[in-house]
Amino acid sequence: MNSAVALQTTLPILIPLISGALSLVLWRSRQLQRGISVLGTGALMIASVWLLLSVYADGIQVMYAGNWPAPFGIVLVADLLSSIMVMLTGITGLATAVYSLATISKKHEHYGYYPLMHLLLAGVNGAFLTGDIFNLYVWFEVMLVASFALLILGGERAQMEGAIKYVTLNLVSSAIFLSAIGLLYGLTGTLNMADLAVKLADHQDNPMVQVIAMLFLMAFGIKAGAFPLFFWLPASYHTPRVAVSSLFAGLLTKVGVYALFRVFTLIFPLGDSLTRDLLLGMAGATMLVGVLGAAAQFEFRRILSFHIISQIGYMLMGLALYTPLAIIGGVFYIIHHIIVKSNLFLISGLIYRLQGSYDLKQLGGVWRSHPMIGVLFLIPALSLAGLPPLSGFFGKFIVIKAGVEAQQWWLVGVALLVGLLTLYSMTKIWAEVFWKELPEGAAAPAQQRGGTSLMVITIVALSTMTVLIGVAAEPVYKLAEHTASQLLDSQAYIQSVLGVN
Amino acid sequence: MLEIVIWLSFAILSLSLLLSFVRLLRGPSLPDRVVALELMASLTVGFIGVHAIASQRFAFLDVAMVLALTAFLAAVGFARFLEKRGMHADD
Amino acid sequence: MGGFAWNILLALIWVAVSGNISGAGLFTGFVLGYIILGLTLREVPVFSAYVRRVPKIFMFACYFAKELVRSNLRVAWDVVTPTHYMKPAVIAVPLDARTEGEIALVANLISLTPGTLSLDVSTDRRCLYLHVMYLDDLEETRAQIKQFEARVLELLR
Amino acid sequence: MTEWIAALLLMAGSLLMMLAALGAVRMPDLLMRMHATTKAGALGSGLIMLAAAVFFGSAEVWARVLAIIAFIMLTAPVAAHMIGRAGYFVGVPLWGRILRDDLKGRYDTDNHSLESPAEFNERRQHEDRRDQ
Amino acid sequence: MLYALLGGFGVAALAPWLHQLFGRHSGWALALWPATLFIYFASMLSGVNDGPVLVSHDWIPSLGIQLSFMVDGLSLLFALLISGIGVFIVAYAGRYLEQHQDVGRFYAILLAFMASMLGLVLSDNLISLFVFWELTSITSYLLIGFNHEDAAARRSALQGLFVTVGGGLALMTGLIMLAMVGGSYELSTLLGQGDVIREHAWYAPMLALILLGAFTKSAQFPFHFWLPNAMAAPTPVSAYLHSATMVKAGIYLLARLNPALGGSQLWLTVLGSVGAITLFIGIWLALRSTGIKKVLAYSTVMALGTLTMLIGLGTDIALSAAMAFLLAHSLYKGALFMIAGIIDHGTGSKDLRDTGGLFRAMPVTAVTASVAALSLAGVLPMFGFVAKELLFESVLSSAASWITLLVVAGTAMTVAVAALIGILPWYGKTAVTKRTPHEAPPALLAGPIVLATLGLLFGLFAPLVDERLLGAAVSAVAGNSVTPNLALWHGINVALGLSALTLALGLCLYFCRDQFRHYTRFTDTLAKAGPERGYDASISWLVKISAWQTRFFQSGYLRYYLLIILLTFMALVWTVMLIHWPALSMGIDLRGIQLHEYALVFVLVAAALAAARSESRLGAVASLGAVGFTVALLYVMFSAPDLGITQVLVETLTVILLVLVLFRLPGFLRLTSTALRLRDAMVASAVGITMTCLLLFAADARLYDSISHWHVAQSMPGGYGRNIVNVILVDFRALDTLGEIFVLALAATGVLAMIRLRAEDKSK
Amino acid sequence: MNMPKQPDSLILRVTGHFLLPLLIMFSLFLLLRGHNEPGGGFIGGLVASAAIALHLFFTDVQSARRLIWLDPRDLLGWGLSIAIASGVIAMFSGLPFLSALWTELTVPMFGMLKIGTPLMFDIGVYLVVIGTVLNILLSLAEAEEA
Amino acid sequence: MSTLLATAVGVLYATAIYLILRRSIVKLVIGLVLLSNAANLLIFTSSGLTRYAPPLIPEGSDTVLNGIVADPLAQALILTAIVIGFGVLAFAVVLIHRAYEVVKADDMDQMKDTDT
Ligand code: NA
Ligand code: NA
Repeated sequence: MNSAVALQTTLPILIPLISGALSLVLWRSRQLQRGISVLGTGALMIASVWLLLSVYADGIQVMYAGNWPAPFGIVLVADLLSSIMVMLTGITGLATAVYSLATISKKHEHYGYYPLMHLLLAGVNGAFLTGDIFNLYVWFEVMLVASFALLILGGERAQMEGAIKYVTLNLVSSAIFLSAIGLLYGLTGTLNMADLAVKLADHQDNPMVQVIAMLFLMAFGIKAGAFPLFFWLPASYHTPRVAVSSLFAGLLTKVGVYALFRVFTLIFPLGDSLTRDLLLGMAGATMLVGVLGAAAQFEFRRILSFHIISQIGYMLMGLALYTPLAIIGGVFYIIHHIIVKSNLFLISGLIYRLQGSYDLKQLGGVWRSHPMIGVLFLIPALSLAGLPPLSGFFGKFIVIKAGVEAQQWWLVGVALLVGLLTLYSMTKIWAEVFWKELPEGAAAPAQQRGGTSLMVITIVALSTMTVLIGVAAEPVYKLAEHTASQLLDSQAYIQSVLGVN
Repeated sequence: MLEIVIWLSFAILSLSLLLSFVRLLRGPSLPDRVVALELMASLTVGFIGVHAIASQRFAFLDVAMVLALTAFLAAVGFARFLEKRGMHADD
Repeated sequence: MGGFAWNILLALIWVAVSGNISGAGLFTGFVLGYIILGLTLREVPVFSAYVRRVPKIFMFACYFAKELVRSNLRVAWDVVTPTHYMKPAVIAVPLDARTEGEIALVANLISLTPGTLSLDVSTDRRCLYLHVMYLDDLEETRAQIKQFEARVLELLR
Repeated sequence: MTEWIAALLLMAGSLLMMLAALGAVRMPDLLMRMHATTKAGALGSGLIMLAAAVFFGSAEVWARVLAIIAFIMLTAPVAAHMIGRAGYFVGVPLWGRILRDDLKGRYDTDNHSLESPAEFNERRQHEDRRDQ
Repeated sequence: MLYALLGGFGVAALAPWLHQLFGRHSGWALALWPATLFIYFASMLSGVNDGPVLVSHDWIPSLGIQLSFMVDGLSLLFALLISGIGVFIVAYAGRYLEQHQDVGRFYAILLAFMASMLGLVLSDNLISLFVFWELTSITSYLLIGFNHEDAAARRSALQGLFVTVGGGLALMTGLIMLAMVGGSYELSTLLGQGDVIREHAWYAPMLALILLGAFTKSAQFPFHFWLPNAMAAPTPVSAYLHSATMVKAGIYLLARLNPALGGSQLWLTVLGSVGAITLFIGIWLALRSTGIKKVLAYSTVMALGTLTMLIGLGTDIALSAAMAFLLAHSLYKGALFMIAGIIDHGTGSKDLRDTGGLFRAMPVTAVTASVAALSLAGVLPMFGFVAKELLFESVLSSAASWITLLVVAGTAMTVAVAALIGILPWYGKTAVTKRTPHEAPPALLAGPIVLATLGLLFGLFAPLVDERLLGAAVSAVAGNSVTPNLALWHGINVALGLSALTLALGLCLYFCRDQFRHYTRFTDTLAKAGPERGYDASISWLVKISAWQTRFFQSGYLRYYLLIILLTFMALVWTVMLIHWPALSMGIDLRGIQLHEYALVFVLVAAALAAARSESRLGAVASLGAVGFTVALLYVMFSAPDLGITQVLVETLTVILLVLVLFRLPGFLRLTSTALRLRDAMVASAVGITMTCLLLFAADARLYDSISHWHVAQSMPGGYGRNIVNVILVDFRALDTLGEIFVLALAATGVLAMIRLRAEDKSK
Repeated sequence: MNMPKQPDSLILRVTGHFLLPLLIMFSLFLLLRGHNEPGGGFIGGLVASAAIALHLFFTDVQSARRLIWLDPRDLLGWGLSIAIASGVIAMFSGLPFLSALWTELTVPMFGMLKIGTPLMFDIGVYLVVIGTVLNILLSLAEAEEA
Repeated sequence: MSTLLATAVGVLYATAIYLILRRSIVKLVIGLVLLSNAANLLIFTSSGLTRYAPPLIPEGSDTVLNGIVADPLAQALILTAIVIGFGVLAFAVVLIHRAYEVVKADDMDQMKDTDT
């Protein structure tokens, strides 16, 4: 095995692990931890770009942990989907790290904010890169426990209440996942995903195989926040520090989505199965219920949280339609969504800093006082609603085009309606926060702290990406296209992992 | 002959396990349940011993070793906090 | 404990010399070391005390085992038969043991003998509170316990 | 021969465990249940371990078994003491036919100190004098 | 071409700075940009009859999305209108909004809007057309809501956005379908595929979707309600949106796609009837209104209806009429809106009833208004007359008689409306106004004067306009070469007669306007119950439904979440299992089970049940301990010593942990009713049974042996260890273990944060 | 400080003092032999944690903290670092992450020993487990005492 | 035997689910412990049960094990799962402890204000 390949596939996990471990070692020094947080996430981003570039150039990269052959040891597999997700993690991680410098309080820094953040990233990247189903469970848990801890950092009542639901429902999901792994292992005697794909290729009709597919659908559906399994998300996402919300919003549900994409292209390819029909229904319902949930809200982050759900629906739609174009759309949508959603949360934090509230009724007048923030909000907000020429438009366009091609009319209708309703929510925020005058007796902003410019820089960077993904959609599309063809051709994946035999 | 004895031992230990479980269920006080739990730990040591003989693999004795050394901690913990906090209405 | 440490050292040297790194090797080394200590260093007080104590410990173990069996049988009888013959009581027994180690050892060994259970030691460490199952006669029970304590202390001093 | 000894030890140990369990069920109060479980339980499991040692016969197993027995002998009385004491002090009801209770009233729950009989009597006298 | 468009966005972005640079002259300075564009487009006029000019740039070639542009008669007509009127609007805005604090921002949005509009009409690619289409919606949203402290302005802006974007989404789908059917996203290609497209099975749905987009944008009935509400915008915006741009986008699209989609009976019926109804309703409502801008806005609705109807009729003459009417309308409507702004600016009045006799104070404005109104009324020799003649001719020749009737009635009412605007404020008794009326400055007057004058000149030189501009446009709409033959005088014919008739009727109506208003009051109630009510109702229903569904799904009760998840779980699993029921068999095997194994399992089960049923917290913990020990024993019994040890240790520590924590918590209370407990018990049992069934089925369905034989074989030679489990943990699958210790460290960090932060808070 | 301290138990304290080193030694024993017999980093770490839990029961948090002269948080950090380092070492020789490197060591008295990075890894695991349990137990107990 | 264990696993799942459906957060946590045990036993059962053959190579026989051996891979997985479960549980226990301190009630119904 080429050691450069091994290195670049390992780094996206290793860097945050090392950063996390070092931050724990240096827990006494806040300053060093801050330094590590930016350096570590910066290095992570560079490493992830390196990985993506080489996967794009040289195809699927495989790292055999411990130098043990597949399927006996654990492999890390970087195909395009994985490396795209890893790169998005790098971007979100760096953005969050920079933003955190300005927003995270000293006591939270003292009690492990940075190690938690790094290890969340490690868990997320581990989940994206691993080629082993049980190892996926392990990374899921790393990510989950990190998110548990980040969620309660602050100790407020709402955080506790949210965290209990979040923890319980996610543990139920983990239990289902673990049970599914147990049954699958009993059935096939292997854990390596490529090996599973090979062994199950001729057994897709086996009822137990299909039942296990359902278990995976459940487990990942919960993590992804799909209907009717999403309850943990709106219960908790608006409660933590905003940098944390942003990180969660960008990455956590996407790990579930990623897992669905991976499992249902590689191990249980969808085809014309019952699973596919279910997933189609799930996608539509997820979009609709999420967006309607948002319409009822009057709190900045709650609106955004419900929109995560509805947007997950589009990604699921991409997977469920299961045509090359649809998968392209799903991948494109994921890329777009991670950046946009993180950014919107960051903006909510910026406005919180200015006006001291997340409640739309307590906010107002930002368009007059800070027009640039208005522009910075409009970009991701309109992108989220799928308006051109921003990134979200193309995501939606591709998915809907795929829907039209597949003649899934009702799903296309739902997707369109959901776009409109998303716009409704975004304009609600716009009208209330930016246009409306600041109401009498609104909440006072907290004591001014430095670093607002860091927050703005982060937001500008992410907004620029949103614009760029829209304006220069061709390379992103090409990337998504390659990704989709890789996903639909599991032979290449299997070949890369298991070798010629 | 040994096989029969092993079988008998298992049977007796099983019965003992059931009995101690009855105490665990019936309580009535928390210390009673803790005593029952302690006994179950002892019984587990016994089970492991018999199993080691039955399987002719003494590696299982290691489980008993750890159990013998640490199982009492649970009881001590219970006792410690009972003393500190007193009994609750529902214990 | 100097004697015991020497004995262990001898055992280790035996293991090293013999090249037999195993439980059996160590055991052999230990026994050999003990005999050598007993033969060669009789005159040194530390070692002679150690050498003399080992048989005592053995004797005590036998005594203890006998007690264990005897009183277990009594409890067994009570448990198995339908009638309860117990005469339980919580009694205080004055302690001769002085150091904490002595007290703890006495108390634990008492607990291990059926029919008696050490509940607690008074804060001034002069008295041990026991739960006894068969208080036939208070003074006799106390005497038995004092005798037991004396045997334990004999080992330690 | 070893098999016989092992069988014998096994039976004895098992029966003792049975005794402990029966005691746990049948004895009328917490402290008396503990008499059964602690002693019979420790001895029973110890005997079963000895059976194993005899059965395997190797020094390795003997070392393990002796360690296990030592551990049991070390820990069982401590646990018994802790539970018994806690049970007593939190007021687990004792069997109605208890003959005497020297501990009664000698435990100060505020600073967790336990008087010896001598101290107790001294305090009693002191209080009596004060009352007069 | 691309630079002309992107430059617009660039200038828009720079506008706030340019505004600061030029101060109060920024209006004229920024007007230079549309002026430049106008000249640029005008220079293309000469070549317009030589066929379309195509320019293409790659955008997303893989998706067929290009930044490609087509300049033909139609797009050039629109481009000229947009840039030409834009010049005056920008200049006008500079003066009109002089005092406004956000005027820099206003320029930015206005110029961005202009650029989007130009992009829309010049795009050759359906998707880039759609992109610009949506951009006009967004920018007009910002323009309509420009006075955003006003709740009504916010509401109107949202309404406009919601209706147009909603339609836009339908349009997108329609365009996707169109491209799929026609095999290209390029209009230049698609326009030649009319036959293929009209024959396709998707024609009707595709048409419906595209029309939905066009109708919403162009305020056709029943979507006409948003347009008058959009008057909340500052007057320059209204002038621009209503004269040349936004609302004409839908018309542009219909005209543009006519060669591809038009000509069918469906097209004729839908466009004809919707257009005619819109025409009539628009002018009816205009006549019923008294607000100056409102009157103008409803008359715009009428114009849009007319245009739609004409495109629907689709004959050469109808298309000629459409283009002529479009041009005429742009000129007079732009002028009149700006004049409305001047009245507002000069007098503070927004209502016709508050005005009168303004001629004395502002004679230039008055004359300009009258000239523009003449064109609106379609009086000889205005260009409006030319257009009206063509309108009558086309209706007479090809439309159903009820449409003709509506058109005649509508035209008559238009005359009355023109009189309302052109006569009422200026002549007669002088009304008392809020401000002392004064003549408007040149920046405000320039636009109206030029546009009104053009209305006159184009009428006088109609053939020239025909030859230079409209001919090419009509040909583009028709898809083949058409000579509209525009002329001021067509001789005495039915159309002229109708013209005279409507003029007379209209003047009567004007003079009897109070009676008319009085007798037609009843329609107000109808209007109130109209589509705007529908819009409001659907928004409030949306809020209600979403509140209800959120309460239903996101109830806050963890156990309902769990119940839903568990029921879903069982539904999924059992669906699959029942479908395959015959193929499933349970691997039940009770042979060889030893007595003590039964006992262990029994105790395990009983202890679990006891933990669930326990009335005491620590009793439950003790039962948990019993579960732990039995599980550990089972691990030992089935050859897993490491698991046994770990289980024992973890169990002990768990119990210690629980004890440590639980002593702080209160005792169990019976919180739920027996019925609920029963329900939960049933669900729980069902899940348990499901899992058991899964295990039993799986036991019988084993497909392959485990790969673990490799680990067994490699443990010594590869991992140098005799404890295979440990070798797996620290070597073969060390990555798992690595992740797992991080889980532990994370849990510890989280716990520490929870406890210490609390402690710090307490100490404060 | 007016809160009652936990009741002292001489029996528990003395026996505990005796058991403590025994448990620690036993945990090391389990750690080191884990590669060949039941045991390993986890099991060893859990036993060591149990030892300190025992210490907690017969003394107080302060002295339990003193017992492990490092802050438990350091144990976490160092344990993780050691585990990672054991995997990274191989990468310097161009081998993939977590590849085992073994060396044969001749120690007087013990003869030939095979020492490898997996053992180092297991030591990391051991430390993390101790760090975790201690962090949780001690801070909970602290909250209890506060 | 796997049939018997499958039944036990079912009961464990059932009791775990029943407990986490309660309003009491304490019961919730106890349910989570049972759930983790249930999943572990499920893997254990599913991967096949073997008596008397631990995956330990006896000292001296430095070669491959002969005959049937219990599946070491499944055991390693379960061990990992047990430890992860322990970590998560420790967190959950402290979480309910804190939640109780903040909310002052052992009742999930008092913790539903964050959602809507
Ligand atoms: Na390795
Ligand atoms: Na592990």
